[in-house]
Amino acid sequence: MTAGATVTAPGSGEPRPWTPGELMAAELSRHLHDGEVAVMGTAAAVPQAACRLAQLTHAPDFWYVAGGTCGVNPHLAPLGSSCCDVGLLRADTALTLPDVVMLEGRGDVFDIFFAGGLQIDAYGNCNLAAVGPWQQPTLRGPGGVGLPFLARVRRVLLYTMSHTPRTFVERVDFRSGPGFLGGPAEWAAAALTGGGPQLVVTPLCTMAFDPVSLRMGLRSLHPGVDLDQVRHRTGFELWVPDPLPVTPPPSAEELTVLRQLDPRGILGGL
Amino acid sequence: MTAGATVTAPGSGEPRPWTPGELMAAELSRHLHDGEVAVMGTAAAVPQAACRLAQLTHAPDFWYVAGGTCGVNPHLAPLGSSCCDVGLLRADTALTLPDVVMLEGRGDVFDIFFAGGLQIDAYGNCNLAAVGPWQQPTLRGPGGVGLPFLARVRRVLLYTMSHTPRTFVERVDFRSGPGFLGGPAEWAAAALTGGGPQLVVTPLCTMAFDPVSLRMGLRSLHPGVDLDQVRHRTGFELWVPDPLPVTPPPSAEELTVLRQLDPRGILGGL
Amino acid sequence: MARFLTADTALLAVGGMHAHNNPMALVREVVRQGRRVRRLLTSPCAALNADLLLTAGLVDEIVTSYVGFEHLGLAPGFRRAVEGHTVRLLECDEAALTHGLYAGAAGLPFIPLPPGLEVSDVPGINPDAYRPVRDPFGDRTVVAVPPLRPDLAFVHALEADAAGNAVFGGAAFTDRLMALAARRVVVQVERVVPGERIAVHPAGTTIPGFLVQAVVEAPGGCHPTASHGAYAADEDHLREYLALAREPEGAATYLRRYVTGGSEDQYRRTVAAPAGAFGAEVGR
Amino acid sequence: MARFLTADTALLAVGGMHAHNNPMALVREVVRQGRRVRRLLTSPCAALNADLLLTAGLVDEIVTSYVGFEHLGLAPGFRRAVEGHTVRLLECDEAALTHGLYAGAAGLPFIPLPPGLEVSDVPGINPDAYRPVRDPFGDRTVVAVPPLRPDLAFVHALEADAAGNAVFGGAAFTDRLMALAARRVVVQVERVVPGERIAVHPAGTTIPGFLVQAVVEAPGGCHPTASHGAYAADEDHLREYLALAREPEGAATYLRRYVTGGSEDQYRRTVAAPAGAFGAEVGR
Repeated sequence: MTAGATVTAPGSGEPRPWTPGELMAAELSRHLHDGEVAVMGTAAAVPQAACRLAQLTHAPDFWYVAGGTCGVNPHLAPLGSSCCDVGLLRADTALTLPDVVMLEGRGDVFDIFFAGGLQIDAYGNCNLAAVGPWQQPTLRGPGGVGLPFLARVRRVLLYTMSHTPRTFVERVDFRSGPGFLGGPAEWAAAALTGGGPQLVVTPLCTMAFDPVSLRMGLRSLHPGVDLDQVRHRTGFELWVPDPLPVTPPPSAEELTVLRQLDPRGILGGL
Repeated sequence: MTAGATVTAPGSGEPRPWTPGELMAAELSRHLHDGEVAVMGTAAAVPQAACRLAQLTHAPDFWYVAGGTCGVNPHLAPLGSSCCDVGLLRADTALTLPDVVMLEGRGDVFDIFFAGGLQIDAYGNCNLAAVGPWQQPTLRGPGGVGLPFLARVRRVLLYTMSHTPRTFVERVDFRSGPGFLGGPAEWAAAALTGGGPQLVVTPLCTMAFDPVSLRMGLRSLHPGVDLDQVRHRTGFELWVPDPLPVTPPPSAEELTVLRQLDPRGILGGL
Repeated sequence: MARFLTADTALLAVGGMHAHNNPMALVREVVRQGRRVRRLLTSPCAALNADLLLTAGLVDEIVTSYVGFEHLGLAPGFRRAVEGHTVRLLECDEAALTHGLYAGAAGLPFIPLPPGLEVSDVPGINPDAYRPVRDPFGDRTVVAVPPLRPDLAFVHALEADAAGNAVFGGAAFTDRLMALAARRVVVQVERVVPGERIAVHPAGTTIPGFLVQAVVEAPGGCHPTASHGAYAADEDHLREYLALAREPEGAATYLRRYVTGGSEDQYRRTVAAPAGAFGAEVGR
Repeated sequence: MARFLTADTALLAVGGMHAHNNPMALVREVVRQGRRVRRLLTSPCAALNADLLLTAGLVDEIVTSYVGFEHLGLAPGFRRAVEGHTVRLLECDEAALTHGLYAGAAGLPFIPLPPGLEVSDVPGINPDAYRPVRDPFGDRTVVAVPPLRPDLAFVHALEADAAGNAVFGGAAFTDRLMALAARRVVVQVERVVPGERIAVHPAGTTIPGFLVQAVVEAPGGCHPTASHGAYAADEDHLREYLALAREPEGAATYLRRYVTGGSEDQYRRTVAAPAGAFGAEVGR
């Protein structure tokens, strides 16, 4: 992909192009609304930045909890790499981790859960446990932590830095976190209280789910990305809308805010 | 009863006789040992004073948790009347009330639970709920709060300021907190992990439980109290050891410590 | 109040423990507006928060493990209502209330109690709440209680910011858990403060604003109970209540004199403030 | 160590979450002494605390929901042990671990999970831990997990006093709950301080000393992970570990160079201190 909009680096006069991590944070932030409450877990620099960006631009009354340390509305002063940084307690207030685990189970507190996985399948199920059979894995992943709670949240926003056929598979080898399960029939039978996955943001594109088939398809291509590239790097057939929009690049305002939050350039290093 | 040992009130030169509350605190404190952990609930000025007295005299490594506020080893600076006083957080450290409720259930944390009741029966069962049938009470009490946890503590120390036939009954009308239940057969069948009641301290005497019959009897009479008086004011037959000792009055050291803890004279007003 | 304590409020929870941190400004407003409480849930030890509603005859059912005034005496409203069968008492123990709130906050379908608690007489008189369940990890039957999910919780905190982030001034009792379990939370505070002041408090002492529907600034609003970090209980006033509320006429006198006869602002100026409910900080 | 990690320690819990507050001084000592861990329990997200024990081949079984290094990569010891079947993995989710610790601390016989969690594949591969139970309050079957009662917990805190009262310097993660649930607790701290310093911390941030068997003063003892309130993670060292531990010879090199080749005192002087694990305070 090619980087599009630029912003002037403070004190240098040189414009710096936006990075995939910055675009993804900006794109996710546009889907966050006033009054909503989001939670996220491990390796969550992108959704943390997205949440804070939303608060500082269009959604001042949006809330987010950085699971792990459990700061509520961390000020990201500055953005860090780990969800357990003590700096996440520089925040409006704080919960404890057992509190957050409780509230994830309540099912009517958190509107949004940001999630990802080693594998994400066509129905938005996530796998962080094992590639290959669980008993005989070819790759043992770290484990799914709180991903089963995806069953109880209003909407799941998926993100990954890895848009490859190894990540985007027809069916996950292990279901750590539920998407639309095996499709419409199984999804209806499960009668979960959660709303399921809504969006998938990668360095290449933004994807969504068809309301009938519940399968993943394209919502927009990021600037400079072409459709064949995405098809080539996705392990299942994606539906494609016509016309197929281009994801708006980060605006100058978005980039300015993101770079204030992220002076270490963590989003650039992803 | 007559007050025995005296202590010189600071700054006055006048000796003040000990009060029943002070005697009870001193007597209870003698049954508290280094390494033990005690918990107590509502209206607990006497056991709080007993615990702090033990720490400041013979048992510096004794621990106590003042349930309600849940200070750990409150400094009683000074002793208050309510178990929920904010001053109980002037302490070595603090827990939360949900923590204490958890640990009461663990069953291997608290060695001692101080308890009492509107009624206490011959087997040490306590009633704080209702005098008369629960459905048609002649006196509705406040309720038993955490008294069911008596089933899970190593030893229960009972205390009451009211030694009357209305308090000490053959059988409680409602079992808020278990003593030895209906006696040896029921006690054995219940196979509780707790050790049951061990001691009962009142303004008149100290009582204990027979290891075979599990019924309450006399351990010692407080100074100046005679046996008939106790029998008259107890609603069931007490066993009586021979010889029947006299409870040692508070020593000068005990009284000095108690009065430093209790400058408001709460123990004197009970 | 009309916005919060609506007709579909099946379960109202009131925070505070003994005569401490009772959200009395909110409770008095319920009495002034004469709103019925279909089911009232208390902390393990309720005091005036529940008793005033009972004295006013506004409670259909109460879920509690204790209503009383500790060293000051029995609860006159509770006694009269239970002994006279004008309230339905759903008596619980502390474990059922606390673990029930945990289950409510965590979305658990039910929660079993530690073995041994079933030997008290409480489960037997409340079979709707205490039910046997097979322990799937042991060859035994244990007793379980349902989750407690208040539709509305009234909780007192010392301070909150404009976004609803609230902080306790001393013990949080079960009030914090109550706020985590309730569908809607109204927090009564001594004062609204800038957010920076809330931000310094550690995890475990605060309620996050996203759980809070409304913050009501009510200085002295716990009077005559204590407000941790602000003022002690007014025991003279509590004794006056206990003396008056013992008889129906006295109870009517108390309600007229201190609750229904004037607004909460008047109460604040004429009762709470002269009693010293502002100013003096107590505790750590 | 011999006094605490005894042969009858069926379940050892290690605190810390991701590369933060891992009680590494205690974990390294287990490795130095070559003590086997029959069953290891971690917080919802383990890192070097578990991976070093796995790299050293000392763990028979592990109960966890995650072992990894977050943004730094996968856990080499965990991968090799699980893929090579040298450890038995009892995989759980965060809810089972956290509610399981709650049940352990509270003496609950078991604890049911929120409905819906059973659609993940986790319960199916761990049927010993996830069992169906009839909801006595609803016409349905739900999934329950057992209480977690560690025989011994290793937890890091910032400071403790001589009586064992300990205080966290930032987030307590599930470590505080772990300490409440464990039969015995050993707390590793940056420094032992006078009791007055502990006494000012509010409820909810401390572990009371009566739960603590021993306090081990280990400045820099979390290195290379972060110690909240004291120092940040040493990511260069963690990357060196990840690079070396990928292959068995590298793993042996790491263990010899940093663990078994010298005492914890030497590690402190030659590895932790030069990396800046003392002095700089970070965080709020």
